[in-house]
Amino acid sequence: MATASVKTNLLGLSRDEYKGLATTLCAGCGHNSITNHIVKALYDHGVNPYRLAKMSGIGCSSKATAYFVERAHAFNAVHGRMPAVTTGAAVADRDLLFFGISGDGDTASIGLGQFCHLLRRNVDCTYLVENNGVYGLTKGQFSATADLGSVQKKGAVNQLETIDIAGLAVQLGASFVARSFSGDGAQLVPLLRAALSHRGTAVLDVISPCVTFNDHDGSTKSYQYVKEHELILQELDFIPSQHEVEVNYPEGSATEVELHDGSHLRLRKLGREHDPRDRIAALQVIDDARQRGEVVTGLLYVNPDTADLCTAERLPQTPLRDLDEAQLRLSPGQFRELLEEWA
Amino acid sequence: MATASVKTNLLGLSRDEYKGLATTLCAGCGHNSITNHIVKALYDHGVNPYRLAKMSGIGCSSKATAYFVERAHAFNAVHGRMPAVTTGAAVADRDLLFFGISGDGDTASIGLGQFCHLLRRNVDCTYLVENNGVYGLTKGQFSATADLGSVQKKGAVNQLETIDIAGLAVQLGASFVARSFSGDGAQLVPLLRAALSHRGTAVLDVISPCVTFNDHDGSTKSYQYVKEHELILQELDFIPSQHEVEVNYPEGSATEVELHDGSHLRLRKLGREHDPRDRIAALQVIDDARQRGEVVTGLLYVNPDTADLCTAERLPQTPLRDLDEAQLRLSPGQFRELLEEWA
Amino acid sequence: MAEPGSVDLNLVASTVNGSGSQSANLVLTRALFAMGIPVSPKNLFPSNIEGLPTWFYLRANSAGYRAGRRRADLLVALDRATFAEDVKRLEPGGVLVYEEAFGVPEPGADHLHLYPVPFASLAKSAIPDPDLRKYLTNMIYVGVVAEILGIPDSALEDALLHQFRSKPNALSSNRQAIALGRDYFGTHLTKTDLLRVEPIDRTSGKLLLEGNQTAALGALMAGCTVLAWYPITPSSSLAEHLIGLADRYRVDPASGERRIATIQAEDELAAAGMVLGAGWAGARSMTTTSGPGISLMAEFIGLGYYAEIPGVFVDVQRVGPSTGLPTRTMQGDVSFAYTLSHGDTRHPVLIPGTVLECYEFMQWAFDLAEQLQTPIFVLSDLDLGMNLWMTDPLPYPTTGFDRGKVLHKDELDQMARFERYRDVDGDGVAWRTVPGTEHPLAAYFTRGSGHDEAARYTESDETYTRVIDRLARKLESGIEKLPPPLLEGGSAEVGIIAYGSSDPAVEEALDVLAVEGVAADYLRLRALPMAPSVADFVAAHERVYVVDQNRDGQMFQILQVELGPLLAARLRSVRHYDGLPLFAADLVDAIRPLESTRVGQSAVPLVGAGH
Amino acid sequence: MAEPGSVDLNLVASTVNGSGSQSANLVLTRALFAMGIPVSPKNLFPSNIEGLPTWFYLRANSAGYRAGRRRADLLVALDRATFAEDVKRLEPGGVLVYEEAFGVPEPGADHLHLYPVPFASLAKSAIPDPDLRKYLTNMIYVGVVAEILGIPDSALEDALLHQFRSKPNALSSNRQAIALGRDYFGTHLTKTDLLRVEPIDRTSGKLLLEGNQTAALGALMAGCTVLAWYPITPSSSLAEHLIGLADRYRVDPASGERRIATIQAEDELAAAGMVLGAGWAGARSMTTTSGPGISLMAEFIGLGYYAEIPGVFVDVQRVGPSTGLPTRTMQGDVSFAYTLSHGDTRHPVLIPGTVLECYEFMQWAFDLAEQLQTPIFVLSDLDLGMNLWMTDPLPYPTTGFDRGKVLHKDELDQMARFERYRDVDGDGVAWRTVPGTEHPLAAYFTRGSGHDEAARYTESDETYTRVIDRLARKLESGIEKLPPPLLEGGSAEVGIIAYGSSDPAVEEALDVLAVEGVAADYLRLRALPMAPSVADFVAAHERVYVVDQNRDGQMFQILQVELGPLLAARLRSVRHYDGLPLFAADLVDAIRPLESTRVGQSAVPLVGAGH
Ligand SMILES: Cc1ncc(C[n+]2csc(CCOP(=O)(O)OP(=O)(O)O)c2C)c(N)n1
Ligand SMILES: Cc1ncc(C[n+]2csc(CCOP(=O)(O)OP(=O)(O)O)c2C)c(N)n1
Ligand code: SF4
Ligand code: SF4
Ligand SMILES: [Mg+2]
Ligand SMILES: [Mg+2]
Repeated sequence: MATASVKTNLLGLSRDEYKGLATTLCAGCGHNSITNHIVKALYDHGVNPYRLAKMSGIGCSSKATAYFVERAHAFNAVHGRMPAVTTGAAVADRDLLFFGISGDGDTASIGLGQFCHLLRRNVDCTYLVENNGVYGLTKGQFSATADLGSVQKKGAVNQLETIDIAGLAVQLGASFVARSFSGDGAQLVPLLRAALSHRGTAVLDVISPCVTFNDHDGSTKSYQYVKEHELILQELDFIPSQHEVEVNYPEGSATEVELHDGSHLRLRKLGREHDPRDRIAALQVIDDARQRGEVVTGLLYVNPDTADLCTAERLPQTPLRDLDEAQLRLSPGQFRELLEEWA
Repeated sequence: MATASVKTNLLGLSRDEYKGLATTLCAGCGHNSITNHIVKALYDHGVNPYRLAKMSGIGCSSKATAYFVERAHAFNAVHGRMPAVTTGAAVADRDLLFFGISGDGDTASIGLGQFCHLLRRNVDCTYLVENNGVYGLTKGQFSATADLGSVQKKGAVNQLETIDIAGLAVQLGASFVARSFSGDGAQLVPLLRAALSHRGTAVLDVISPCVTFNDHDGSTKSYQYVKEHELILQELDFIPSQHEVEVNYPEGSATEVELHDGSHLRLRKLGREHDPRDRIAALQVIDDARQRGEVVTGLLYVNPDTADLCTAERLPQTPLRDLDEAQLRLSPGQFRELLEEWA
Repeated sequence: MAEPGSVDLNLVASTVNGSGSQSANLVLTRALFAMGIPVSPKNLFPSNIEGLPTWFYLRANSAGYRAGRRRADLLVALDRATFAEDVKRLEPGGVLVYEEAFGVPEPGADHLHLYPVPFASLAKSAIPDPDLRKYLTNMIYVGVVAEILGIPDSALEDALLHQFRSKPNALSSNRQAIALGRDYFGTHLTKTDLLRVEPIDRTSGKLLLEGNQTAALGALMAGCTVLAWYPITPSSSLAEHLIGLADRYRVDPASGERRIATIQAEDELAAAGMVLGAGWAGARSMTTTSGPGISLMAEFIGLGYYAEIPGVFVDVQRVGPSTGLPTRTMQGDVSFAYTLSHGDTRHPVLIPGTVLECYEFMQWAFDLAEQLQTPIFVLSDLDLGMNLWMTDPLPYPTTGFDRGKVLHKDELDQMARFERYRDVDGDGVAWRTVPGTEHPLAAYFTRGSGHDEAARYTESDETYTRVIDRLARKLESGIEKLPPPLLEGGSAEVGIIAYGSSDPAVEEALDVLAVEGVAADYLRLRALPMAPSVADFVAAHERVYVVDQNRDGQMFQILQVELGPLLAARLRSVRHYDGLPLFAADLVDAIRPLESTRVGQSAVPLVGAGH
Repeated sequence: MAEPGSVDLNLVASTVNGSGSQSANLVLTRALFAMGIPVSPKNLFPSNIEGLPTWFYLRANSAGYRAGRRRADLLVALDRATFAEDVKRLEPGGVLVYEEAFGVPEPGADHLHLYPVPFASLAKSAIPDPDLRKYLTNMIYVGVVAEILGIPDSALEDALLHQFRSKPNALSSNRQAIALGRDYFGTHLTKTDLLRVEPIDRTSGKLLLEGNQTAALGALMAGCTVLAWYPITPSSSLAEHLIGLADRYRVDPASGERRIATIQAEDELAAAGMVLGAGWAGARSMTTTSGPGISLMAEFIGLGYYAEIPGVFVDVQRVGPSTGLPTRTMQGDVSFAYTLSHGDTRHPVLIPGTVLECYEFMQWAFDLAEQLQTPIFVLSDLDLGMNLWMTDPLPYPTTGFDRGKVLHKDELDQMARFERYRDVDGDGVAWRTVPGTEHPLAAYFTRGSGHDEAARYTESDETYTRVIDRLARKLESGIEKLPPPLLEGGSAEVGIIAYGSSDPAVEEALDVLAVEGVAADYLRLRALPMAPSVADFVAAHERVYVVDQNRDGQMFQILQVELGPLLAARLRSVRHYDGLPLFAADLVDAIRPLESTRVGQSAVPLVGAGH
């Protein structure tokens, strides 16, 4: 049969089963490319659609959760408040795999406070920012990640310092911080899989050009600009531990990070050495690139050994919603005892 | 006459005229010591009480604006929202000298987003955080600056990473970031005067023990702890440019920063070299100290050459409120012209 | 159609958003306008940037009715996705212009006048560049419609010149596209319908303007010097219009100094705080937002109320709750805004009903904010704010700013003492100073916690009560300063109370009902709290229909409380809440049955979409 | 005092906060309680940590009246700052115990029984350690009062044992301090007053509990597994009680696992989001806050309403607007919470009136949230939540949790299709699934924007209206599930409607009015929207007084709207809003004149502090 020939992943699911509704975003929007990379990463990683929870805020970017894994629950929160909703859901059911998508306005403007506190709590989720430096859905105003001096389609010039989401995340002690570019699947897919394997908040700051309002000279988030200035910091070779894969990469110059699920992430240094376990080095490399007007991409920082919120709160493995009266109420004896104490 | 003998500053005002209402804070509260240092700094600096605007949020710390310069206007905003109110007031009248006092809960918990955006806009004000790691006014719950592992009076242990206000400010590109300790007037007063002279947002993260809820072992904000672990990074010698003062400090090992008002700030290095114009170095020194469980104090970073919000917005020197119909309305001619265009 | 030149045409063009159909729609609008025919265009657009269905409604009515109509006399169908549904929107015997490639519409369309046009292939052959082609295809429909309705080239030329005045080199290509459509119809199709427009003279001296545009000019003329805002549909364009005007009229050519601060805040909560900070410092400050922003401003509005800080808060309403339908219209925030924030609060609310009032009420609002020292709401909506409306020219202000009770150094010199919250004049409004006032008496402490007349902190029960009672008195005494209700007619048995963008539909409905024998008077509310004359109006009518564009009859409820039980008994609620602008027929259909069979229940939910 | 043992004593102790007077006050309270005398203590404390005036009100009433009284029979004055003012709070002929060093009180006090006591010097001589001394000085007053009232040592001993059960080594020093006071009075003063208490048996089996404490236990017994909160007076202690209980009863001794997540959020806005996230994921989640927090939650509550997400939102009300008086009580958030958020919204509101109901209603609320799939408000207040109240023991729950309409894998196996927002049962409540449900039909998309029955995004006018109408129906059909109003009496001409912490004052006022010849029936509202029986009650009474602890008569207004004009005409508004708890006299003084001279205006603002 035809179906017999359909390729499937280790869960026996075809790649199509990781697709979602047709996109309603602009043709050529960077967000659409990211969606495709997400589909591939989730498929390759063999994520169970039923355990996936797709979280987002409000914006063109936040619509993207509708465009992959239609069979997963999704929560489109209010603008900038996805972190709080995700935190609540994450403690309610630590079994779920939370995949959050936000925009730069959603994260760095209205949502900045919640974003910082999500990192502080190290909520176990992937937090992907589709970063285009503008408010796409409201037609192109600057966001807080718009670079100083970049020119808006309508002609206005941004007067304010940009907020570097990756740098901020590293400074706040996030346990996984990477940056990539929507057009660079070869880099983004492995980063996504590494994020999926990470326990704690994995921040992916993905430059994602808004072709309608931000893809013009002057914008430092446009295809042109990024392609010209992008600087590949590392390539990633991700080895899932489920099955051994022979890969022939040159030995020696490799830093190997062991993720909590036992899978290994091996980083190949390009051009210069970067140790992704060195916070200050990460800040330095971001800063240096910025000084040169470059965008540094790759895995900037990772600490596989942090406790996520559920661990810190010592929550049971059973989802809290599944606990019953016997597990949640005082026994009649305890109850009587307590009231006597209170008497 | 007796009055003749009263010492006055260059405005001819006595120090008493910089005092406020009697404090209603706990006896021994670090916040009270800070108030005294503020009084001295404003007096020494010769600040005009009528041009001073005292801003704050909500908390024991935020009450402090009532305890100095009674003749200055004050705005006690809602909890965590002093930055927005200050931003609005600052553009309305760039002639005013804004002095903001907040708490760690007010700034790093509920107010974190606004705090970050205040820095991003580089609003011209002094922003002093009276940092005690707890919510004093609501009786001692942990704030976001409570250190990992510190123990609450009620016995709970903080499970979360602390937010380092100074480090965060440096990372976000704040133009003036210093840290001090409420008990260290010798250091704080000069820092305050440097902040008053700085154009742009000057962040002062002042460790200020809460004697009632946080001054016990386990807390890293207590007098004991700080006194034991404090590490003086620099001493400050502040020279107002109004009149030359002979000071005999050893030459050579000094870094001199020129502030926008022409006054000079000379930093004396102690123990190690720190260049307060080097952002990464500032992050490094904060991080190093933290690693050693120490609190680093002093002027961590300063960039005297940034444009504050009013400059970036190219606002006139005249307070906006003083502009009249002639300056604000279209002329009848322009009006007619515009309507014709619209026709 | 009765007398010569009389027109009542409702055209609907169904296209895809982001395809540039906007300019085609505008050219058509302006062409009819140039012929002297009153027009009111409306865009029903999706909350999306490109590729989804969008509808353009164009009402051309020689009697000057400004409301839309639900059903189309002429439908231009260029979006295959909605073709079948759109055809159902046609009046029986209506005219259908459609992309030939869609094929003959479903059975049931045979009673229509069908004009299939091969837009795509026409464009393909004539316009090589694909982007330009996608865009110009819409212009072709303008030509077709012009030919059908008999719109002269002169009118189209006027429209084109206006539309492309800033990019003249786009003129010829658009002109050609229109010609293409005209010629195709002329050569390949024969007119079977009776639709026709003729030049009349009912638009001279009039303008076509958007409420957000006129409100922006109003703010500028009101001397607004601080705008703090956060982008949100449908209010963004108000801020952007104001910024555009400021760039042009508030910048000193010599120094480059800007006599206004326009701050894009990080969110609405911060925007509200900036407005209060600026108002406290004495500047005329405002923000503009929509429903979700109002929710986020709740805490700050309470501070503004209790600490008595001026500020103007514009809410260009859209469909709630929550994110709702961001690109549809509703009057859903009336009761929420009126008593926004926890505790006992109440805020003056101005409700413009025309683009002219959008301009006037912004100026009114800035005066009121400083007169009453409190946050003032201006409640507009998407229909009023984002659509073009025919209007008389905006008048140049005849008076200066009223800055309210502010004490300066020289006045303080004359005073023994100053107390910020002392009601010295008996109108509930105390005098204030601004920071920076060089006088020992000037300073006071502003706070949202308990305070006495001298602005000192207090928890005293007596003082708290005294202050909060004064705030209630202040608002009472302020009512006479608010825009009074407008009254039409006077002797009928039936009354209609409406507000805001319901006005056009009510005006038209009054005529229809009159023809049907139901005479009704009309009171248009323009502010809350309510003026005494509202009670008089209700007292003078047996049955009063209160028109709300929301589900819960919010104004109906407010009236019930403020009028008291006796008069409340005369009120009937008419509700429209499907996100579409209010149509006259919706009102007529709701009121007719109740008036024919004099059975007045107290609520008539009106599912607009239902018919 | 009539029959033997009958007591009606109102004691006021005026001290400085942070001085440890709390435990002295509690020992006195418990001692009277141990004598079998019903007590209701109230703290009037400042929004400050140390050094400001604080008052302790203790009503001891053998008839069981729980409301406070404004004036004191016995005043203990230990704060010089407020001495003069405090003396004015004494009933004529009252008893004044005061620090001798303050000197004889102002003229006007001569009609009082004066007992000067040198507290400071007594303490100084007896207690060397200064900190301990400051603290124990308060205990000395307990001894003095015990001697005056004739409280036996046995009762004091019971109280001491209860108070210091966790720190027994503090017992003796406190015991000595009390003895010190007793002895001083015995040896240096002679009793001239007639105040006296005798043991009766009216407290056996009763408990003294705070509303926040019983609400916390209610939440625990309701199976709350997620608490997200932000500290704010007067709601913090509810969260802290719950955390304390959880530490004790939700931790697995073996694994150390905690069967509840208690997250201190960064603010209330985030707390609300966490509650919705957890509710969406199927957990029983709650937050607790006060006015300012409610304002910050406005946007999320609208999302919860429109996306239909369960969650319990407790508002322990304090005095607004804005920061207001954080440590004073009010019912100021009723109308704001009821329709919180922009657009058309309406939320079930539970209003407990006793500490027992605080316990019960929390359990009720968690069931309702999941039954109706919407945010549920529980409106308590500072008076109810932070003061001790005498109550019957709390009953152990007799039923299990009602988790509402949730579909699991096995049920989905039986179904052809699942649509999240389809009203299959006709009660307006649709079925939901939770994320993690292993079934191809389970997933759906949750959003605050327009959606159809299948949870698909839509901007359709018809669909929008259908969904929003169902939400209104859902709430209607939910009314029968809410706590019904409680009715007392039934045949009188006059009715009183009150809610929440007004109950004790109303109960007492009813008796007083009855004695004065004004018979009145009493309906206590316990939830919104209102049950049909409220209309019946109003219909059955000529005049109905609606008691609000807020300035604007918020419940009075809601009743006007929900009852309709005919019944609304019978309503009169009685308002108390000075931040003090409601006293019976305030009601009697407000209603008496209206009933004697049958002139019923429709609003009787009642400046509590005024008399
Ligand atoms: C409270 C609130 N304020 C404003 C808006 C309007 N709004 C919708 S999306 C958006 C910004 C989106 O920008 P971003 O997050 O960068 O996403 P993008 O569209 O660029 O992908 C705004 C301001 C809203 N929905 N809610
Ligand atoms: C919106 C809001 N939430 C909560 C509170 C209650 N509250 C008052 S002060 C405070 C925290 C104060 O902590 P911090 O800022 O560190 O000041 P400190 O008292 O420690 O000096 C809180 C939570 C409030 N006033 N407003
Ligand atoms: S507007 Fe920009 S961000 Fe939004 S869909 Fe289009 S291209 Fe993407
Ligand atoms: S509680 Fe702590 S922070 Fe507040 S006044 Fe007392 S010592 Fe200071
Ligand atoms: Mg963006
Ligand atoms: Mg603090």
